[in-house]
Formats: sequence, C-alpha cells, structure tokens
Amino acid sequence: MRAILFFAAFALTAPVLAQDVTGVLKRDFHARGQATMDRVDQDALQFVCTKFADKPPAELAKLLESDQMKTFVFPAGSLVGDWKRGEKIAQSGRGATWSDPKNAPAGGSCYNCHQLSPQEASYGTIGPSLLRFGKLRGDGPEIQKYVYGKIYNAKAYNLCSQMPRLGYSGTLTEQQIKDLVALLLDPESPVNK
Amino acid sequence: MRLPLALLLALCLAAPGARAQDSKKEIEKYQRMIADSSPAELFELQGEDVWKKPQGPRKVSLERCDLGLGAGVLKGAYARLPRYFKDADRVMDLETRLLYCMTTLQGRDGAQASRTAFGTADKPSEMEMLSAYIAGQSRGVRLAPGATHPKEKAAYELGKALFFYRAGPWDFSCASCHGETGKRIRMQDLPMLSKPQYARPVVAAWPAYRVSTSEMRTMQWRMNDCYRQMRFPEPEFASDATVAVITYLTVNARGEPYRGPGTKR
Amino acid sequence: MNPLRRVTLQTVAALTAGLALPLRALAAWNKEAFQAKTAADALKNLGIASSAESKDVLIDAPQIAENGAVVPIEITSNVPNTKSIAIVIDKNPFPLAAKFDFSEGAAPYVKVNVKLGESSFVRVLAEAGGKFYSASREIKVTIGGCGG
Amino acid sequence: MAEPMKIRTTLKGDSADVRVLMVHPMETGLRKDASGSIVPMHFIQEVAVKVNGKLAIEGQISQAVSRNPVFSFRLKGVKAGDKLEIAWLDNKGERSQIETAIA
Repeated sequence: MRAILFFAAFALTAPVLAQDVTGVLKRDFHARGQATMDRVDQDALQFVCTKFADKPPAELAKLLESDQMKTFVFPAGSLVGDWKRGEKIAQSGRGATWSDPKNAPAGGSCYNCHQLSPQEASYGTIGPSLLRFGKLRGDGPEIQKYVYGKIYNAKAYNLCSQMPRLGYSGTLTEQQIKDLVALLLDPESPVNK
Repeated sequence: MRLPLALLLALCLAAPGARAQDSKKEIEKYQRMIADSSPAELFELQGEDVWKKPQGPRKVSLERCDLGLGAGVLKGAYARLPRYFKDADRVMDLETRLLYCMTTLQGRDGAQASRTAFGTADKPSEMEMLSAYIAGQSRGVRLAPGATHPKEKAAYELGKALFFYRAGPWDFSCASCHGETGKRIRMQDLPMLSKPQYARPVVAAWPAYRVSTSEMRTMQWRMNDCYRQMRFPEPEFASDATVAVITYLTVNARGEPYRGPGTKR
Repeated sequence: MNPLRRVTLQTVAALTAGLALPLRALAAWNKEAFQAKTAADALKNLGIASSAESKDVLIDAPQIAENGAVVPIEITSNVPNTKSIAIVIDKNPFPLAAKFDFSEGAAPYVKVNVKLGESSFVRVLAEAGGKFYSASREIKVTIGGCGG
Repeated sequence: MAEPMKIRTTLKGDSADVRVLMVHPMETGLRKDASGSIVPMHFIQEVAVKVNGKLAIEGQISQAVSRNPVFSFRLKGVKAGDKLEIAWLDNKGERSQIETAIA
C-alpha cells in the first residue's frame, strides 16, 4: 500500500522537474553559518507537499501524517512550563537562519502568524487566532498533549501545514515547548485573560 | 439564557475586531507617511555619480554598459528586465547585468563586487545606488520583462518551481508567506506573488528604501533575505536561481507602470 | 505619479568655498538640553518652566509605527507669533530630539523623521510671546516583518 | 567630503513648501558595527534655511533624527526665483550646503 502510494506520487511528477530544482539549488546556493547545504534536499513530506501544491491525496496525507506522528518525543512529567517565558519565546522570530549563532536559543516566531495575547497588536494571520485558546479548549492532559505535539511537529496533524516542525527540526527545546504550552493553556496566561 | 450569552459573545468579539481595524488604518498611515518623507531620491543622485565615475583597472565608467536597449541607454531599460542577453548567453536582471558590465567593461573582480552588493550602515553599496538610479529612469514605463526567448521561458518556469519548492528545517517555500491572499506576518500585509493583481504593485515598487535598515534594497537583496528567513542556505548573488525567481515575479507583474524606487518598512 | 517630474527641481553641488555659510549665524547647539536624560531636565535646560496644553499645536503622526528607526512627525503651530517648536520623546535615552526657531519668513511648521527607541509619548512645545504651548501624542512601536 | 543634498520646492501663492533630503548616518553612538565595536556618535546638530540671504529657520537636532534626514518646511512671502540656501553642520564639524531657486 505504502509503496504504491509513493509510486503514485512520483509518477505524477512532471518529469525530473523536482530533481532539477534541487540540482539548481545545489549549484546556486552555498552553505553559510548553520544553514548547511543538506537543507535544500527534500524529505518525503516536503516533496509530496511541493508536488501536490499542499493538497496531497487524502490517503497519502494520512500515511505520511502517521509517519510524522512517530517523531513525537514527549518529556516525562508535566508538559506545562512557564507562560511568562513562553510569551518571550512566542515574540522572538530568531533561530535557524544563517545569521543566527548556532547555539543561541531560538524563538518560536509564533506572533508572526498567530494572535495570542490580546496586548500584542502586532500579530500575523497566516495561522488561526489563538486568543483565549485555553479558555475555549480547556487545559486538561489531552489538550496539553495535543498542543505539545502540535508545536513539536505540526505536520502530524496536517501534512502540508505552513507551521514549522519546531521540536522535530531541533529549533525549540523541550523546556521551550513546555513554556509555549503554558502560554496557550495556563489560566493565568494573558492569552486566556 | 441564549440571547444574553450570544450578546456577550458578540460584544467580546467586537472589541478586538475594532482594534484590529484601527491598527490597520494606523499602519497604512505610517506607510503613507514614510513614503511621503522618503530619502529614496538621494540614492538615485548617488547612483548617477557611480554610473559616471571611471573605475576598475580600465578606469572607465559604466556609461557604455548595455542594459538591453543599447550601450548607455537608460530610459526604460529597467522596465524590460530581466531579459536574455546574447553576449552573455543568459537571462539577466539589473544587478546581474551591472555585475557583467563591471567585469567586462571596467575589468573589475566579479567576486569582490558581489561581496559588497548589499550595503550596510558602515559600507554603502554601489550596486544599490546604481539600481535606484537606473530603475528611476523607467518611472511610468510599463514592466515588460523578456518572455519569448527559450531561455527567458526556461527562467520563468524555473523561477516558478523555485517559488513553490518547500525545503529546509522549517519546510518553507516562497509560497508559505506569499501563496495566499489577505494574510499578514505581524502587521505586514503579504502579497500573493503568484497572482498578477497582487504581484504588480509590489514588484513595480522595487528597488526600495527600507526604513528598518535605512538602506536602498534591490530585488537580489529581497531574494537573499527571504531565503535567509526561509532558513535556506544562501543564494549566490546574480545566480541563475535568483534571476529565475525575479523573472517569475516580474513576468507576473507584467504591464504595471514602474513607480519605484519605493519605500518599505 | 512621479514627483520628480511634477515640480521643478534643482540640485547644486554642495559646499564651495565662495558661498556664504548660513551656519555662521547659528546659535550654538544647546548641549545641556540635548544631553539631558529625562524630559523634565531637557525642558528645564530649554528654559521651559511651565506650559499650557493647546489645541492650536497640532501633531500629525501615525499611532503605530512598524519600525522605530523612522517615525514621521508633522507639526503645525496655529498659536499666533510662534517663535519656536521643540520635540521631546519621553522614553528616548536623550529625550530632546529637535528644536526649530522660525523667523518672520517661515511658518511654524516642520515635518521630520525621528527615531523612537520604544513606544513613547511625543511632546511638542511651541513658544509664543514668552509662553509655551504644548501637545502630546502616544506612538506605539511594534515589531514588523519576520523579526529574524 | 560633503554629501549630496536634494531640495524640492512647491510654490503655492506666496508660500512655498520646501522638502530637503540629506545624506547622513546620524549615528547614535549605541550601534555596533560588524566587528562588534561601537560606532561613535556622528550626527547633524544644526540646520539652517536662508531665503535671499536672510535666515528663516534654524534647527538644532539630536541623534534621534532618523538616518538620511528628511525635513519639510514652509516659507511665507516668497516668489519664484527667490534664492534658497540650506546648510547643515554635524558634531564632527563636517558641513554641507546647497543653493537653489524657489520654483
């Protein structure tokens, strides 16, 4: 089943175009700072999402989403950290670029795409508004796990989501993701006030 | 019981909505005011000096550089770029062509000129000044990049494929931010650059003075910094890849009267 | 619309030795006022002991600036016989940003781009007949773009 | 070296809007360069506008004015052809001046 789906995906490819693009990137781009050249290679998900303009066939999407689900690494103990630190992480758009120092802590770029705390007027709209998220969705263990997982690897829930796989890619640490979970779920967080 | 709850909800939702509206209006006002009081023209003046200044081992100016309409013809030249150049046998955008002229006419080192193509507060860029000056000579001229030569068509197709190519640790493509209409990053409206009606006003305003760095920025810079934010490795200045994306965007903006150099946040 | 084409424009190479320098006529830069670290100290050093809020002092500026490096501010004083206008940005490390003195041949009007280190009140003080008239406006500096 | 300036005037009746653009880094003394060293303060302190040789506006400004300053002023009782001079002086003693006719 799996092999057939992959075969189908490749067969639909306009001949060698995707490979050409990778080849062009390898020829015309160069590594700089932490941005090494292996970054231009596509993994299966990136390949499929590019190929199907972010609308892959449902079965293929489901199959690859289940692969992404397997990447989850949940910490032992509580999934909820400190919303105050979470707010700072949500504000920062730094991390993972060639101009960011490799070991400096990254941000989550959350406000680039989402509304969170009502006090922050400068928020993006690529993702849904998360205003009052915890108030609307509760803060029990189920939702904690969902939010942690979503931040860790958003593609497990929606294969071609524009949201980065912030945990899986190594951008955010376990503690940082916990702090973001708190920002979204803690009743004391401004998001839920 | 239902009615008051609905009312309450409506009230709660109305307030942030109204705030967002006000914010949008104020941001638009900000953008209007920075455009009204932009020092962009200064870069055109400086660019004219650079264009006419003898430089390089051959001690000649760029005044004999052929930007596509004949040696030294500036009027309307920018609006016809990128285009195929027979002498170089490749498609070139403005900066790629300038780099070509710097090396072939002035005998300068191309690698050196590429390294200083993006200005900083400490080192202003000739390339940025030249771009402002030359683009300014196309004001009012409709954008008509090359789209007939096989290499121009190939550049467009490659640019389009690059635009939608998702990769890197954050899985981004250009379309991640510029593939939908009505979206924004922070307060910044994001044009859907794959659609002509949205690409036109944006492309027709580059190069542009960026107030955040107080620099005149070019399309090559725009490509470079987008790829940086996309968490990709760095594109080579004036490479076929960057020229291809610029070709794709400019062909999408075809027909729009050029009105830059513009002013951006 | 191309503004360069709309109006006549003339630029002349800067500074030649033969030209009379208008700057010779200038009063010295008010070091004490400009180096003051609080708005209160800046006002004191400008000789402003008190001021009255006035609707005749107009500030046109965006309430939200996407970048603090360039915040355009347009100021008009409709107070008769306005002699000078000072701009004070409360939260800047050195709050006094500018002071303009107007002679008979100039309207008490100025538009200038200023830097705001963070969201701040911007105060304008207009001097007329030995008195000071003020207006203020809050400008929020937000984070624009990808923030990387 | 004196950097270029650019003036644009728009005459409406007997009043003229004047816009002047200046090239200047307007360094605050807080910025670090690529090598991490502080870039010293360097900013225009004084700006003067003269009409037909007579001082009309004198401005004192600080490092809080944006890089590449742009000013708009309004002159009264002027006519086409009047001589307009604008000059600046910075904290290092560098200066620049431009002269044009009101139009």
